[in-house]
Amino acid sequence: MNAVMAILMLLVGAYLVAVLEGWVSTGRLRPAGPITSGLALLGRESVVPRRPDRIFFEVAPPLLLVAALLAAAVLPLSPGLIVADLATGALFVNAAWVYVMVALLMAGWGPNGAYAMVGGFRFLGQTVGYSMLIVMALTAVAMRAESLFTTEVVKSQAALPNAIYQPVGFVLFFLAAMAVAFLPPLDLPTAPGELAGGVMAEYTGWRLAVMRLGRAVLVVTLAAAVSVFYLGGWLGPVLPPWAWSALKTLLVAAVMLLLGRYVPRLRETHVLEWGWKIGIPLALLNIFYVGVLLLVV
Amino acid sequence: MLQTVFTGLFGLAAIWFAVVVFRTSSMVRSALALLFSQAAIGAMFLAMQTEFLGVLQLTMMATEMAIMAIFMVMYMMDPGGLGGMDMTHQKRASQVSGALGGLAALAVAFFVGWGPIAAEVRPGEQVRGLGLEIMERSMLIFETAGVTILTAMIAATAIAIKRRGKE
Amino acid sequence: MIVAALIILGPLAAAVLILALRRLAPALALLGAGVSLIAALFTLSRVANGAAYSATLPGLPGLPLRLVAEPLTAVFAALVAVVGFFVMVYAVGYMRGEGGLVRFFAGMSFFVAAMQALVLAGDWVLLLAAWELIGFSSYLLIGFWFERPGIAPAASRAFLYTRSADLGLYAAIFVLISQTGTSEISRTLQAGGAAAVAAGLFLLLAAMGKSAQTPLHGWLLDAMAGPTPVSALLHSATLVAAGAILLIRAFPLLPPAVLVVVGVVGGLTTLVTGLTALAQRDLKRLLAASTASQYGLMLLAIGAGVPVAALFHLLAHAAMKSSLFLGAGVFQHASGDSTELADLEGMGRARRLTFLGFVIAGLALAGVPPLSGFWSKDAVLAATFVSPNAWLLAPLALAGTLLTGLYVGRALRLLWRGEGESEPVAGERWMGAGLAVLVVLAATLGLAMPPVAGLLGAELSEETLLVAAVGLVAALIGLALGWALPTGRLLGPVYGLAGRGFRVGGGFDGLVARPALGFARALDVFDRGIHAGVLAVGGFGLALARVADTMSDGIHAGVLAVGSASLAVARASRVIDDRGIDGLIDALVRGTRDLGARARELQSGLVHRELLLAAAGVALVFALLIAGSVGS
Amino acid sequence: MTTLIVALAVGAILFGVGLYGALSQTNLVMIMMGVEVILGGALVNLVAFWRFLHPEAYSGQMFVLIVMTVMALDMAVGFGVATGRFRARGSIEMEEARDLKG
Repeated sequence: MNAVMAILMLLVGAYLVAVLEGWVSTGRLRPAGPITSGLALLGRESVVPRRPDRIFFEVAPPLLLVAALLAAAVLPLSPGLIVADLATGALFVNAAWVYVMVALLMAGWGPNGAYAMVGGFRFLGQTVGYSMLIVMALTAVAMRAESLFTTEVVKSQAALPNAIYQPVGFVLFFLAAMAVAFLPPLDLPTAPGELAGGVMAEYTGWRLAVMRLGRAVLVVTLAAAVSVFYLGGWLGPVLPPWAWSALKTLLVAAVMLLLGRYVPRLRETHVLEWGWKIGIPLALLNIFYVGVLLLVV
Repeated sequence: MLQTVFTGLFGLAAIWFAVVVFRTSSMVRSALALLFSQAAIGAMFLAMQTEFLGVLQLTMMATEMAIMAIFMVMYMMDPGGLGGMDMTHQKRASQVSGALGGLAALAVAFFVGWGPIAAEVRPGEQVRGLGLEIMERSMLIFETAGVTILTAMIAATAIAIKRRGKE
Repeated sequence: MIVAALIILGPLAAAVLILALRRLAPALALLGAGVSLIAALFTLSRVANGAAYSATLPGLPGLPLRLVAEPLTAVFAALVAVVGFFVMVYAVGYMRGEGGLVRFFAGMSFFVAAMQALVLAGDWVLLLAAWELIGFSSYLLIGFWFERPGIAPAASRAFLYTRSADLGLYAAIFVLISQTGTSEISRTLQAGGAAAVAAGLFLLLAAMGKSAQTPLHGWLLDAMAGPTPVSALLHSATLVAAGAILLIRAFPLLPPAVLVVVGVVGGLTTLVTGLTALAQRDLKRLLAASTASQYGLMLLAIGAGVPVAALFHLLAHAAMKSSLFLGAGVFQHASGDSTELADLEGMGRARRLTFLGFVIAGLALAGVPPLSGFWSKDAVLAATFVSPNAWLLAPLALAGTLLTGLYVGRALRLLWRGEGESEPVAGERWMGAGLAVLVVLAATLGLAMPPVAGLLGAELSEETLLVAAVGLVAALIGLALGWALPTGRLLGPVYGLAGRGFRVGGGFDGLVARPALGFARALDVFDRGIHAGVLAVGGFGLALARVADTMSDGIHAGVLAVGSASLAVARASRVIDDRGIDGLIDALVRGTRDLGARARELQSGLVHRELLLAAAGVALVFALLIAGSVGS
Repeated sequence: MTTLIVALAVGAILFGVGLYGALSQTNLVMIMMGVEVILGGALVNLVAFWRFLHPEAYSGQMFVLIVMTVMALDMAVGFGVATGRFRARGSIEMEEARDLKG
């Protein structure tokens, strides 16, 4: 029951995200856009390029979707509404996101195309740096909650959400989440301008549809993670818990998408350099800062 | 019972992927096969109720092996395996020693009396227990490991970096 | 206890900071030495009020890192800190305008830190580590001007000589730990019986190497190649003192049989190196030989069973010898970087203030009242006169005193006579400040002796007017003769031999041959049982005593006897070198090379081949383990 | 009991496969993969021992962590060496590594 509810919510969220993304990138609000384009994709021929690595080519899109779904499984919508309340929830989310990288690597190598391969390898470099940031930011969060249970993390923010308690960690996590979801301005693996779609360049038809769906779900899970870890998840007055979760998640997703509309795409070197040289030291400082807050104050 | 089945299934997957690592001629495939082999090992951990280590194994090995794939592509003569080159040598010796080593370990696994089996572990306490272990009794070991990693990072960078003044 | 730890950590931090920052080296070194000095004096005052500390590394009580602040170690620490600080002050001036300041001051600070660790160590393992560290840092400092010819070999020689003698310390610690089951110094000192004899002899070997006792004194003269502040530090309070300090600390362990040997070695050294000092043509080498001679006197006192006298002489000697060296450094700069006595002629006239300090320290060394050397030497003499072996030790001590007077008189005469010209000296103020304080200490340290004795709770030997008078007369005769007569007349036929420092077997070859010989001899001793060995040593001492007896008939004859004896020893050792030992070593070398060639073939560079070998090796180990467990 | 045996058997077979791989492959990165498989087998054994024999002693899990560290180190240093070698010789084939001999 829980699982069905969660998947339903996710799909609704993904749909809304897709609408938002269309609006952000084209400027026209088309509530039925995802349905029409999805149907169109299913109707089109799904071309397989010459001499592909067939296994990778076929497995990559579902793996992307599955990884995103797995990450969603440990994020609570409300106190009771969680698919798997794992003792290592906060670490598990990250494990799931790492498989997004694996999926994109496969998608990049599989179709035997230059743009796709460049995109896949770019994403590898990007995620290695930024999943590090995610883990480090989550360390500080788990320190405050004294637990890796995602539900405990939410409960620990009853007095003050983490976004205010540890603003540095919040900003870092937010940006790292955008990098993991390859949202513009960090959409280097797909980079429509220079790589002509990158990892998605060689995919057509229903495979592309699955991939887009997976990406939308991924954005939703990341937004949900931001809301759970930093914005107090289901906590909030008046409205029922699930509504708060949904509201916060959608809000975060909207902000993420909007940022991409106004910021130009970054250079690969800059992305890596800032991640390693600025982000990671800051994340370490954040851990130290939270430690001081917890032990001294 | 269910635990045994799951452990066995994931174990079979781990072995299957490990064999694929050395059977395929595409280097990226072989790196990703290793990835899935290690991921299957992580899943075995989960099946054996060792939650934290399982998740850690899943995370770490995925990153590690993906990086390995990039290095394979960079340094191999034929990363796609399209030329069908034979990349093995001293075949007979390797087969014999691999088989002997595996059989010896199997024999140990089957013929040693392992003593009483612990019935239950509570996953919820593991994270806490491991944390206390790390921060109290094994702290020195853990710190040593940390320093060792740092040293290895610096050493590896120093080896790999381009010499100043050359070229 | 934190304060006591600061004694070590101050200079250590200074060394690290200097290396890290690479600037402000002199200031940082001074700061480190200053912190160490304050901490040492503070600790001394606390200990004087009856406190005694012992501390291990917090958190890891199992590790053998223990510091002990008890009266004895606190006095030593204060000594090292005082000398270290003022030498550092002097060095700021001395090194002005030299390159490599970072290396120099980092080395000096590290040297002081290592020495303090050795002094304060409460555990044999820590002591051993510090012992090696001072050897290493002295190697670095002696070889400071490594680009100049002859310096690098001198540094290596000093290092290798002391290193080979260090084997004695390893052996001694091994014996002690295996005997008592603990590495805590204070508890191992209660060992007795054959273990104490063996450990004592090994400790003596280690101390002989570090304190440059005959026949291992050759390196000390070469070690003069380093900068003068290094020599001052080396000779007064650190490297060379380590040997004497080791024996003083281990005194409760030493049984009478070993004490006799200690005394004989000390006496012999006093004579041999005293004569060497007389024949030197270089001021710093003269002072170096005199250092070995004075440490011989300390060993005499220990051998007589009164370590407190040795301690006093160590303290007084530290002040005197460091001021002598610092004065020599001033002369060296003033004469255009030469320490040849011929170049220094008349330098005393040109730089009267420095010469005054030099004279005071020199007279103190010779034992003229009321300077500190008189009191300490008097204590040593008194100790030898009342010891059970007075007939053996007292004449040696007297001869040492006489020789001290002789070479001090000679040095003063050479510096005073003749017309010298002085160049302006850079950094004179710093040098003067360091020198002045140490000279004052050299003059007045005699006053500190009763309180120190009270602090250590030790009894000095009964003072007798006779002993004091005899000592004073010997010193004055020596001074007068040294001032009046040229050395060639004094020494006669042994002059040339003494000039070369009575090297046995000659140079580096001896380095290889001597340990091998010594090892063979030690094995032999073990074969026959330790008791017999001790007896043999005793017999050797007796024979020496007879030589000493005849010596009192007339210095001239005695000196001649010693000279011809050492000539004979030298000849014999060279013959042994050429035939037996060389052949043995050759065979060893050939065997090792063959083995290496075989092993090299395995090392093909093919990683897969080596992995296969490794797998086979592991399999073999497992097979052996299984076979072993099945068999048992 | 069965689960323990199953896990140990998996570990043993992984060890055999990894040993074969490390010995038979011609280039450095593939040899490293063999070593990783061997270590993976070791990990399975360690976790099985911890879970079924001494779940109360967390030093077992600690050991697993250390082995994982070793795997990461193996990777880091191995890639460093591979990069250095590739720069110097243009190849990481071990058959061509006779110049490494001592």
